[in-house]
Amino acid sequence: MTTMTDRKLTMQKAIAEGIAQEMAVDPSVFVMGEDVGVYGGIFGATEGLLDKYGPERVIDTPISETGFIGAAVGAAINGMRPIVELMFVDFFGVCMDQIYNNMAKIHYFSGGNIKVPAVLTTAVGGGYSDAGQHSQTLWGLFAHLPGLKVVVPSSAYDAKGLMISAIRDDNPVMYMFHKGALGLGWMVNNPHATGPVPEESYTVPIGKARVAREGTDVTIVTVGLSVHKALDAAALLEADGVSAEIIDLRSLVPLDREAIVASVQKTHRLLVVDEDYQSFGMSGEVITTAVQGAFDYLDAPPVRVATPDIPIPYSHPLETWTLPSVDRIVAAVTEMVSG
Amino acid sequence: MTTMTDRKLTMQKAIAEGIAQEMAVDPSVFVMGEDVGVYGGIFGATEGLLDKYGPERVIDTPISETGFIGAAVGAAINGMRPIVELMFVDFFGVCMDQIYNNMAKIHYFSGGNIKVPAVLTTAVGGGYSDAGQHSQTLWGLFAHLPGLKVVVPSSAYDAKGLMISAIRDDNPVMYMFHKGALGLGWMVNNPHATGPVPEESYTVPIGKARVAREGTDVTIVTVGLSVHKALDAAALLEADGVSAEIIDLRSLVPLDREAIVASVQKTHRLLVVDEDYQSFGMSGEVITTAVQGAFDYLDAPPVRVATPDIPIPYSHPLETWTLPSVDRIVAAVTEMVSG
Amino acid sequence: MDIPKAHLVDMYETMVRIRRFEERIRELYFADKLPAFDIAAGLIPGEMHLAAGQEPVAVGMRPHLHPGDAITATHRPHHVAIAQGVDLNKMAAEIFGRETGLGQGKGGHMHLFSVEPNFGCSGIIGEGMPVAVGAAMAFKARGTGNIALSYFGEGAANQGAFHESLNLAALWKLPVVFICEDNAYAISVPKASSTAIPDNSDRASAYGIPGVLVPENDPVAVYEVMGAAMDRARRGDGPSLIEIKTDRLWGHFEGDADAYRSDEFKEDMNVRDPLVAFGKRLVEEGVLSEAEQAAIKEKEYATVEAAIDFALASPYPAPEAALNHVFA
Amino acid sequence: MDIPKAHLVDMYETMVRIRRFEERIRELYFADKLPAFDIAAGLIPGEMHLAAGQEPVAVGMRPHLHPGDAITATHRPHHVAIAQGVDLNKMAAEIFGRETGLGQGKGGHMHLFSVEPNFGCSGIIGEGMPVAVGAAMAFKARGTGNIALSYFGEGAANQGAFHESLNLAALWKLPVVFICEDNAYAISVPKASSTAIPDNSDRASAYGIPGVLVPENDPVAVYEVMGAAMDRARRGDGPSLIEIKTDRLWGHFEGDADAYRSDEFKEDMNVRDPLVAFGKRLVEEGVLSEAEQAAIKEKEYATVEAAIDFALASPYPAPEAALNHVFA
Ligand SMILES: Cc1ncc(C[n+]2csc(CCOP(=O)(O)OP(=O)(O)O)c2C)c(N)n1
Ligand SMILES: Cc1ncc(C[n+]2csc(CCOP(=O)(O)OP(=O)(O)O)c2C)c(N)n1
Ligand SMILES: [Mg+2]
Ligand SMILES: [Mg+2]
Repeated sequence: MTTMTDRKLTMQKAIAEGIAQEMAVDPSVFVMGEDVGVYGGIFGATEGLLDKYGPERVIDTPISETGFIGAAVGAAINGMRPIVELMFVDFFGVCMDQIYNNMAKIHYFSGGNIKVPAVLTTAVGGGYSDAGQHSQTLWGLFAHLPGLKVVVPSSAYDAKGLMISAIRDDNPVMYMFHKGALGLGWMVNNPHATGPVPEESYTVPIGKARVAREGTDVTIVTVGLSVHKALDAAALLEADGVSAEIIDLRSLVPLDREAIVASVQKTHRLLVVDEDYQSFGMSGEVITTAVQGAFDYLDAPPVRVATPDIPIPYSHPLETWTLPSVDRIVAAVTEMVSG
Repeated sequence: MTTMTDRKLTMQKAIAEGIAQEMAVDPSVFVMGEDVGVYGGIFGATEGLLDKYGPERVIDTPISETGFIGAAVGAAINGMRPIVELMFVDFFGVCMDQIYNNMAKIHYFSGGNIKVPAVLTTAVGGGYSDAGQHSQTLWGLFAHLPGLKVVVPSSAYDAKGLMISAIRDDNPVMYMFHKGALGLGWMVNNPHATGPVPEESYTVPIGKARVAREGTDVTIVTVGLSVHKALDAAALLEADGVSAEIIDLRSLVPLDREAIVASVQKTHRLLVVDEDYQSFGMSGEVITTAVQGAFDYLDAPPVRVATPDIPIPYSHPLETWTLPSVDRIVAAVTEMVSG
Repeated sequence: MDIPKAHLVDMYETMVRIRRFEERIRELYFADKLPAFDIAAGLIPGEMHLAAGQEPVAVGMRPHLHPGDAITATHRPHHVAIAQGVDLNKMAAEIFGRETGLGQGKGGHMHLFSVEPNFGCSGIIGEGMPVAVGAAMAFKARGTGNIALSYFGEGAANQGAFHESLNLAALWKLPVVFICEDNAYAISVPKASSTAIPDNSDRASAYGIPGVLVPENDPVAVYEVMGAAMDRARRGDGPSLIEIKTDRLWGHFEGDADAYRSDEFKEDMNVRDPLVAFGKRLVEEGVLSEAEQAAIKEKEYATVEAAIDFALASPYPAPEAALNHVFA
Repeated sequence: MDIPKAHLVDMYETMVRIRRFEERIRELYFADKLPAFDIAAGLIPGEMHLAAGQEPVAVGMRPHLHPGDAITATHRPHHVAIAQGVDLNKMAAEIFGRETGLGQGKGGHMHLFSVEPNFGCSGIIGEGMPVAVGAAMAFKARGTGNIALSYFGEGAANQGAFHESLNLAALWKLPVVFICEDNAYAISVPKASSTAIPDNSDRASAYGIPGVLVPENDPVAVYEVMGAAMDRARRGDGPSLIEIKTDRLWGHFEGDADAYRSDEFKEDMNVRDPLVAFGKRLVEEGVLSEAEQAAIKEKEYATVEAAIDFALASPYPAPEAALNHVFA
C-alpha cells in the first residue's frame, strides 16, 4: 500500500532511500563493497548510509570481489542480510564463481535447508564512452543461470520498491541499475530518471512486468534505460499514427511470460529492445516466449533492436551506432508495421 | 582434402591426435593447464603429449586459472599459440575476466593490430552424477559474449578437424568437448563416440553446421552429446513414420544461421535440443533465427528440450529427469507432428 | 601428552569412524562399477574424493569446537564433516542420492550442507574460503562468540581466493582459522610444481597473521596448534593460517590409477598410517588398551553401518523433485 | 648520482612530456563538460584517470628497456605508455576516439595497445598481471632475451590475480618485474583500509622472490631499483616485486571531488611534486640548468601539442566501423 506523492526523487536517491529504510528496521542488513562508504558508491547507490549507520554496517572493501562477495554468502547463511556491490557488472569475471556457483546454488544443494538472503547490486549500461570493459549490461548472462533473481528497475518508484523487495527476499537477488537511468548530475541528463517516490517504505513485486505505455499496434518489450528510449520512440511513432505498447520487464528472473504473451496477443507484433548483446540472450528468450505463447497471433516475425555481437566501442560515433537508440526503435517499428 | 579411412578412434584420441600433429609442425604451439602433463588431461585430451613434447611444451599448472589463462593471452600476443585447458567449464567463474574481457576483446580494442591465437579447451556436460558444479555445458553463456569463437564437436572426425582449425585460427577459440561423447573407457559407454578419423592432418571449418541426418518432417537442431541422443531418437521416430532431420551446429560462434533456416524451410517444424539451461540461451537463439528466417514456413511453434532452469541435481533419478533424453526428444517430436 | 584423556579418546573414536566410513563408501562405490569401471553406474555414481589418511587434520580441532562454529570444507569433505558431527545418516543418504539426505539428493558428496552443526563444502577449489570470512563477519556483528574454520588443500593455496580471503580476514581481524591440508598433491601435480615456496604457512606474513606449520600427520600436534589458533580467534585476536602435512592414502578420486605417485611414496605413506600410529601411541601411553580400541572399533563400525543401512533403506527422490528448492 | 647524464636528461624530458600530456588532456577533458559536468559530453567523453605525480614510477625503468620488452599497465596508463615510447600521436588520437588512434577509436584511454613498443593496458584491476607472465613465458620459449614489466596499483595487490601471477612467475622463474604503484588510495579507499600489512613489497616472501620498497617518489631511486630487477630478470634469475610510494596529484578520475583526501594531504603532495623536485635536484647537481630545463619544456610541450593537433585533425571512424575487428 503506497500513498500518492508529489515528492520526486532521482532513481539514485530512491535506491539509497530504500536501503536506508530497511537498515533502520532490520539490524541484520548491512552494506559492503568498493567505495560504498566514504564515497557513497561510485553511482551514489549507498549515498548517506555511512553517516547514518557507521562503518560496521557500511563497509568499504579492498578490491577483492571474490573475497567480499563470497563473504556476503557466508554472512547471509549465518543470520545477516548483506547488500553487496559489484561496482560495474563488467567486473563479474573476477568473482563469478561466488555468484553463480555458490550464492545461487547453496539453497538448492542444501535441499532447501539453507537460505542465502543476499542482494548483489551492480551498475550496468553504456552511452557515455566508458568503452568495452565498463559499458555492458550482461543481464541475459545472469538470467541464463539458475538460482539468482535478476531485477532491473527503470523508474525511481520501482527502484525503491524493488530494492526493499530484494532485501526482504530470502533468495539472492541481483539488482542491476542502469547508470543512465539514475539521474546522476554528472551523467547524461535524462528526464525519465526522476519520478514520484513515496516517503514511506513499500515494495514492488519481483517477477511482475509493468505496462509502461498502453498501445495497440506493436508490443515493445524491454528493460532498464531502454524503457526510456522506447517511451521516446513511442511518442514519435504516435505522431506517425502507430500505437506502441511498452512492457517494462522489471525483472528477468522470474520472467513475466504472461505479460509478454498477453500483449503480443493484443498487438500481433513484437519488437524486443535489449541493450545486452543480441545473440544468445534476452531478446531471443522474449521472442521464443511470444512465439510459443502467441504463435497464431503474430502478423510478422518478431524483431530485435539490441547491441550487436561486438565489444562496446569507445569512440562516440561508434558507441552511438552500437547501442539501441530511439532512432533504431522507430525505424524497426516503422518497417514492421508497414511490412 | 581428407582420404577415406577405416581407422576408428574415440573422440578423446582424435582430440589428442589433432593437438599432437599441430605441435609437430608448429613450434609455437604449446599446452598448459591442470593435470595436462603427467596425467594426460583428466579427460585425456592431452594424452601422450608430455612424452612426445616434454615439459617445456606441455605444462602442468597450479590451480590458478586466472593466472594461467591470462598467461595464455600474454603468450598468444607474443608469438605463441597456446592451448590452455579449463578442466571443467563449470570452473569459468574463477577466471572469466581473462576469458571474456581480455582474450576475447584485445583484438577489437587494438583496432585489429594484435591477434590472440589461443585455444581454450574445456570439458562440458553431465549425465554421470557429478552434480551442479561439474555437469554444466554453459555454451550459451560463452556464445552470448563477443570475441570468442565457440566450437563443440560431437564426432571423432569433427573433433580432430575442429581442433586443428582452432589451433590455426588467429582468434581465440573456445573448444568445448562433451565428456559423454569422448568415448572414455570409464564413462558411460557411447557407441557414437567412436568413428573414422584419417591419420593425416585435416581441418573442419569453424562456423559450418553439419546435417547429421537428413529428414523431412521436423528439424532437430542441437550440438554436442545431444546430437547422439537426437540420432537415437530419430531412429525410434523413423519406426513411427516420422522423418527427422538433425542439424549438428558444431559451432555456436559463428552460428550457421543459413543451415537452420534452410532446414526449417524444408521441414516446417523445429525442435531445439540443448543440454544447457533452457532460458536466455542457445535454444531461444536458434528459435529466433528460425522464426525470423522462415516465419511463413513454420507449421507449429518451435519447441525446445533443454535443461530446465535449475542447478543440475546429483541424485541419479533427478539428473536423468533433468537432462535432455532420447525419451524427451521422441515425446516432443511426437507431440509436435501430431498437434 | 597433557591433553585430557576424554579428548584423546574422542579423537581416536572419530578417526576410526571416519576411516571406516571412507572404507565402506569405497567398497560400495566400486561394488557395481567393476570390472569395467563406469563412473556413472552403481549405488554411488559420480566423482568420489575420499580422505583416508587425513583424519588428524579433521579430528584435531574437534575438542575445541563450540556449537554454532562454522566450517567450510572442500571437495574432499567427509572427514571434516564427520569430525564436526554432521548427521552421519543424512550424510550417507546424501551420498547415496536419497530423499532423506542432507540435501534431499540434490547436492551429493561435494555439496554437503548442514545447519546444525554449521557445515558446508564445495566442488570448486577455494570457494569456501571467502564464505568462512563472511561467517566470521556475521559472528562478529551478531556477537555470537563463534568462529569459522576454513579447510583447503595445498593446491588451493595458489588460487586467488586464498589471497583475498586471508587479506580480508586479517584486515578486519575476524575469527577465522585457515587450515591447509597439505597432502603434497593436487590431483597429479606435486606441490613443488605448483607452489613457489616450500611452506604455505610462511605466506601468513603477507597478511601479518600467525602462520604455523604442523610437520607431522598427528592428531595431538593438530590438537595443540588448532587449540591455540581457535582460542586466539575466539578471543578476538584475529585469524591464523595453519598448514598440516598429511597423507592422502588413496587416489585423488576413486578410480584414479594414481600412477603419478611412486610405489615407494605410496608404501611409505601406508607405513606411517596415522590411524595405526595413533592407536599404537595410545596403547604405549596407557590411554587406550588394544582391547579398548577393539571395542571402539566395534562401536564405530556399527555406527557407520547403521548410517549406510539408513541410506540404503531410504527412497530416491521423485524425479520431478528436481524442480524444488531453486528458490526459497 | 652515478647515473649517465643522458639517462637523467632522458628521464627528465620524459617526465615533462608525461606531465604536459596529462595537463593538456585534463584541460581538454573539462573544456566542453563544464559548468554542468557531463561525463558523456565533449571531445573526450568517459572516465579519465590521469597519472600526474606518478611520473617517477614510469620513467625510472625507461633507460633499462630493450626493444620488444612487454609492458602491461592499468586503467591509469598514460605515464607508462609514454615512458615506453608508445606513439604519442596515435595514443592521443585514440583518447580522442579517432580513426588514426592506436585502436581506431575502439579501445579508448583504458585500452591502449601497441605492438612496437609492446604495450597494453586494461580497465580491470589486476587483469594485466597474468598477461605479463604469459609474455615472459613466450620470451623464454622463443629465447628473445626480452622481459615483461607489469604495473599495478596498491589497491590491485589485494586482487586474486596478484597472487596467482606472482606465484606462477616465481615458480617458473620467468623474466617479469612486478611494479606496484603505491599512491596510497584505491579511489576513496586508503591503503590501511584495504591491505593487511603496510608494505606490499613484503609479500614477495610468499613467493620466494626479492621484494624491494622504494620509499620515495623519485626517478633516480626508481631507476636504480628497476635497473637491478630488470637485469636480474634478463639474466634468467626470475621475477621481482617492487613497490614504489608515489602520489596521485589529482582525483581518481577527472571530475572526482576528491573529498576523501584531506586538504593537508593534498597540500603536502603538491609541495613534494616529483617533477619540481627532480628539476631542482638536476640544477643543484649541475646536470641541467634552469635554462636547459626551460628548453626541454618548450620542446616537450611542442611534442605534446603536435600529438593533440594530430588527434584533433583526424577524422572520427565511420559508425559502422564498429563491426570491424571483432575477429581477425
Ligand atoms: C577452480 C577449480 N579448479 C580446478 C578444479 C579441479 N580440481 C578438483 S580437486 C583438484 C585438486 C585439489 O588439490 P588440493 O587443493 O591440494 O586438494 P586435495 O585434492 O589434495 O585434497 C582440482 C585441480 C576445481 N574443482 N576447481
Ligand atoms: C576488478 C575491478 N574491480 C574494481 C574496479 C574499479 N576500479 C577502477 S580503478 C580502482 C582503484 C584502483 O586502485 P589502485 O589499484 O590503487 O590504482 P590507482 O587508481 O590508485 O592507480 C577501482 C576499484 C575495476 N576496474 N576492476
Ligand atoms: Mg592436495
Ligand atoms: Mg592506488
